[in-house]
Amino acid sequence: MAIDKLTGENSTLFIRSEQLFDVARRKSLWYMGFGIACCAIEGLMHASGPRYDFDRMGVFFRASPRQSDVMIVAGTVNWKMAPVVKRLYDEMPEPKFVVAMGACASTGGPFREYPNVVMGVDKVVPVDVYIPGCPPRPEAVQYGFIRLMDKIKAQTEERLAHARSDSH
Amino acid sequence: MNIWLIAILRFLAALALMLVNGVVLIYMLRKVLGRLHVRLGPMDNGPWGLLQTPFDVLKLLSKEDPTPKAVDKALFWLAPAVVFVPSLMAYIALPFSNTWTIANLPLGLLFIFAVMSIIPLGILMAGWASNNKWSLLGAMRAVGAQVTYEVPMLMAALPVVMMAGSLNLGDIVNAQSGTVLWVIPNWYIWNVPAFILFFISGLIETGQTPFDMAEAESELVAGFATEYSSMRFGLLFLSEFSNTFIFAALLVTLFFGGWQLPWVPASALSAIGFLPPVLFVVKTYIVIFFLMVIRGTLPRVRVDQMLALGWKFLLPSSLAWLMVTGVLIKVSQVLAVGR
Amino acid sequence: MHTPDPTAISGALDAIGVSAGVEEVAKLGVVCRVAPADSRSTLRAFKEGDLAFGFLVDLFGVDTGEAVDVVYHLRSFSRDEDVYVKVEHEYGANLESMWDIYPAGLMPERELAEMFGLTLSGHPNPRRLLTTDGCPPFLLKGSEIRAEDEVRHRERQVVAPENLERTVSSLEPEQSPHAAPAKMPLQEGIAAPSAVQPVDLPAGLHRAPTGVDELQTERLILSMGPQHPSTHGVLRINLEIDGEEVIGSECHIGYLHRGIEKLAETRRFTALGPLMDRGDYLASMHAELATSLATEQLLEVEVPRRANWLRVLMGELNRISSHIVWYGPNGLDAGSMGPFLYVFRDREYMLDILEDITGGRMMFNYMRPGGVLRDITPEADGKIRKFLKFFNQHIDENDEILMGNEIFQARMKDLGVFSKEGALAFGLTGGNLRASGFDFDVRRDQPYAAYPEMDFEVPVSTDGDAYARCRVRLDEMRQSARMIQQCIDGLPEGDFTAKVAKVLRPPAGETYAAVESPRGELGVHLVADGSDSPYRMRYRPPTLFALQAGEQALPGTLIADSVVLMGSLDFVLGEIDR
Amino acid sequence: MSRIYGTGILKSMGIAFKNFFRQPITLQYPHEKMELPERSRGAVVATFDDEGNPKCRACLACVRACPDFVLQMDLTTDPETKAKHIDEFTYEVAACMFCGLCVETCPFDALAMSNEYELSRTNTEPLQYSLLSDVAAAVPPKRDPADRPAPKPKPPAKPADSAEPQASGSESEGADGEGDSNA
Repeated sequence: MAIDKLTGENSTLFIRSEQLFDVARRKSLWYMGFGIACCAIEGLMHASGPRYDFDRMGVFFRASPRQSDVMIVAGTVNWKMAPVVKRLYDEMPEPKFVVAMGACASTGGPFREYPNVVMGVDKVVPVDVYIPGCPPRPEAVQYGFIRLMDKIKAQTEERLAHARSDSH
Repeated sequence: MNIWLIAILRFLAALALMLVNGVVLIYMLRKVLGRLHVRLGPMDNGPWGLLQTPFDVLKLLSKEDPTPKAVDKALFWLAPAVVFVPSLMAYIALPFSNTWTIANLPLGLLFIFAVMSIIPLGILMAGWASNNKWSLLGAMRAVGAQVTYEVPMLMAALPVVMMAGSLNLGDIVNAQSGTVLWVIPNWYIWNVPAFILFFISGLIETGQTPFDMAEAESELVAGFATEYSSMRFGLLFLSEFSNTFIFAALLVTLFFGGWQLPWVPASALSAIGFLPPVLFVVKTYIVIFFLMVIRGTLPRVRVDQMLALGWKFLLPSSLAWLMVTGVLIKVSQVLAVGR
Repeated sequence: MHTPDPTAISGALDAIGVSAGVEEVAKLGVVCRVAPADSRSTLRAFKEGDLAFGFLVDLFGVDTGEAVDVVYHLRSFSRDEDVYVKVEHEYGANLESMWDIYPAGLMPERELAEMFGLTLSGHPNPRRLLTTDGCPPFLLKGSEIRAEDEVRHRERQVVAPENLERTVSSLEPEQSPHAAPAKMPLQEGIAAPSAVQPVDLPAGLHRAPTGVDELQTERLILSMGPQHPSTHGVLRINLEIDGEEVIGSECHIGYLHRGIEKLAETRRFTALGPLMDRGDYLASMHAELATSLATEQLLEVEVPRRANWLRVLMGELNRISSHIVWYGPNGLDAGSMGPFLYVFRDREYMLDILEDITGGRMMFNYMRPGGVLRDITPEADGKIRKFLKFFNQHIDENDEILMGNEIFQARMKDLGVFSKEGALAFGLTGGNLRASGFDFDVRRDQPYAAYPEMDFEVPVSTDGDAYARCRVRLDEMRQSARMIQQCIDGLPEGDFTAKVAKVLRPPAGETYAAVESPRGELGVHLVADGSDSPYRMRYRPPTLFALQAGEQALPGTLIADSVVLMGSLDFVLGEIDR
Repeated sequence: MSRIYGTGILKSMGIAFKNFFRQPITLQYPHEKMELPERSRGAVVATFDDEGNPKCRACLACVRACPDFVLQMDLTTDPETKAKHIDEFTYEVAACMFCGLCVETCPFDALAMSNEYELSRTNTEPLQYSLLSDVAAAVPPKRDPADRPAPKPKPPAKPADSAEPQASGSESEGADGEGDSNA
């Protein structure tokens, strides 16, 4: 961030601003719905539907990968789809996260015996949170997002602890 | 204080007004759309989700801003500015009250239309420079729509100017004071065809549903803003909302009597210094609320249907209505002189 | 469904000098075996001759150990008869394309050639349909699936970079994947939307001088790719556009090919249910019902009356929830967010009911050969009555908010018009066919479960455009609500499942069972060899035929239209790619 | 048009406006949780009898019934007493499709579907966990010979050719009666 050029790596201003940006990063996760199969109906449509309403948590649907922070892989990834997943992941701007939603995206699920299916999307892109379920309930997806928010917080804390330890 | 300092202070006031407006409008949109769709809208971040938009803006600030390799760098970098600055400049002429305008321009209305016509240029630059088929299509649509509807929008505003007798927005508002037949406020909304024509062409001009072809999520991925990320996308997003505010403010000024309350004499209002601007903004937000109800319900019109609507219906009828109003005013003047 | 008499068929075939073995197979119907050389003349005789089998229900392959049996399942609606023409091809032989006789076979032929290692000739677009280069023919008995220890130790799988660059090349290699979309042969006959026709100029004005018309505009190949907000799943449409107008279109599918048919050959008969759920994941109840019906026909198990009534009740609940997931996003494609959320509000209550009875929200595993898994709970009974009360009020509201809206009508009216012949030629079934004026509904014409005891009308419209398809499906939702009311009131007593063994081993045989799923006739062609898993299970996807009809209807529309047209055909990629 | 052109649009906006005043049905998930119906299928859990030891008799019926190899049991059988000791009964939750087939085929009700759906894990946590680890398998209760049911009367001699479908004959097969495992 430009701020650390001004005030050096471990000044309180840098740490405070990093914490502020971390809270902002957690509280406004825009997801690029990558609805492949049945999980898309449950995880993207119902979760942003009237009863479970992702908008409450600041999670918002953006169609283009350029404007999204989280990629929800909702469905089975097979060999024809893997290059598309990889390319979309590369197109997303940097603080990006991947949520592997459902059994098929986490480990290949009910179709992992078939040679054309990739056994888990973590073979193609680094995954942050796995959500078991086939399809997981919308609450399970929201619980997955809460776990993702905690993970982002933990990452920033660990980075700042590293910065603080340098300063002493 | 010398002239330069005042100019900078007024500019900062306009910028602050625009940013605050953008933040409040984005929050209001998500809340109104939520309530319209039987759900809650932002709740978890801050009390009733009030901190949601600040968090969004902060996140957009902190995101990486990739410039794709195959992009025309200069235009790609300049486009958000060319879209953002005109909608900022349009704030200058808005009549918050007799004394509270940032600059009381004698040709306020003309200035706003002139400034608003630069935006399609910015959108074209954004769409074409990002070397993406989707944004090219979005940009072509936006230019096709907004250039077409400059003319009917202006023609629909002219009857009001003729009735008020001046292009200065402050005078237009003052001309609407008083009441007709003791009960009905003397607003220009009663000139209903002008209102309808102005409203429809204004919707197309600012890219509101049902005419949001430029940024049609369901067809062109994210319209002309497909390749933009982080704060550049923030600028485009913000300018779209400030266009809505300007359009609603114009509606209120031209047809709903600016900062005046229906049965309260203007002098009593301006006695309390800060009341007129507050009234003006509240009335604009009520109009924006109705725009949001439209945004949450109506489907999108196809591009060729919209252009057909523009050239075959809006333009001829707004010209015809301009003539009819002229005749009516002449007739009423002759009657007034006769009595 | 009567069975055609074999003597008439063998007589007609002898008339044209084709030696065919016509026999009556138990539980299936009349099978006519023909040599590959005269398969074309046989099919032409079946279609144009007095036999009048004008409808290709399905076209698929069965690997019989020493050769590939290509099965043409034909149907004559006038006489309500089915016939199966089986043509035996050697491994790796050449499959001659019959698209000029039955255009419905355009995509199934490509899939069959690719899955059974045959080469395709005479086809306008002989490309791989579902898999990428380097994939072996999966449905042959020889090709292996992953063994148990490879599946259990996931970390051993390593993704080689070249695996990520697999292309989809043609079955004849020279056509590059990024070439312009192949010209579909049947553009003219199918769709002529008037919206884009050059309007006739008023009198006195004549067209601009000819020089202006030869305006050379550069064509753009736009890939409405697997990740697009409104392709309803992972469908890639390669559009060739001139400005906003679509000139050529080609659908690339296979991004969700999970090998349901191949995995079914290793699953037990009870485990087929969960596998078939994930095919058409919006109407899983119907997919399960089709498999159970096929297994019951083989086992000759008699399903008790209460189980049949429960099957109708759950099927109709699932039909409404499936139409809802079509109606919401179709409104979203046209641009209006409102109806999408109002309609999903009703779907939330339906999923509560389904979860209360079956335990799952979308994947039920509820219908078993012999009946259903569990009985209806009293709370579910109360919930259904409460749901019906406000659903009837909401359905009129949701109908009015979108269908009554002039903008939506202007967007949907005379878009993607299918004539009755065009729809039949392309093998459309269900709502898409009834919107084009042909009144065929599996629930009424080939009744199964308790539908004979239900009283319901089948909505039909005649103008065949996108608006008619929406109108037909909305009326279907109202009919389903009526049927649910009848089911709840008249649920008969009795047990909810027949006595069936834990591990089913149906006797060797072959059968076909069809069900009216929300998207059309969903059929399961089951070949059993006496072991506890099916020898071959063919899953007839009604939406594959809708997709190829949509692909033909796209040229001539605008981009905004193409999105809404494909939405109105209501297809689900899980079922198309299987 | 039977109605004037614009009324459809105004009517649809009226309906939307009516919905504006309806009570939103949102369930604020982390704060309010929906209580699920009793049959709802969540994660698979082992069941225990009242003394607290598992009902599972390590008969591997569930491991064979699961179509996706989600369950895995490592057994050690004591050669002379034939007593089975379950070392590790791992359940790969991220691959399970929650279909309930294992719970149905288990003859001793040793498995059950809980209503647990909050199973998300970050990439540092393992995707499978063990249901039962290092515990003795339950032993079938000793049946004293007295109350063994009288042997069923021999069914009358069936005509030789009626190939009575094998399926409808044996429905109460015990778990060990299963023949080949189709893995």
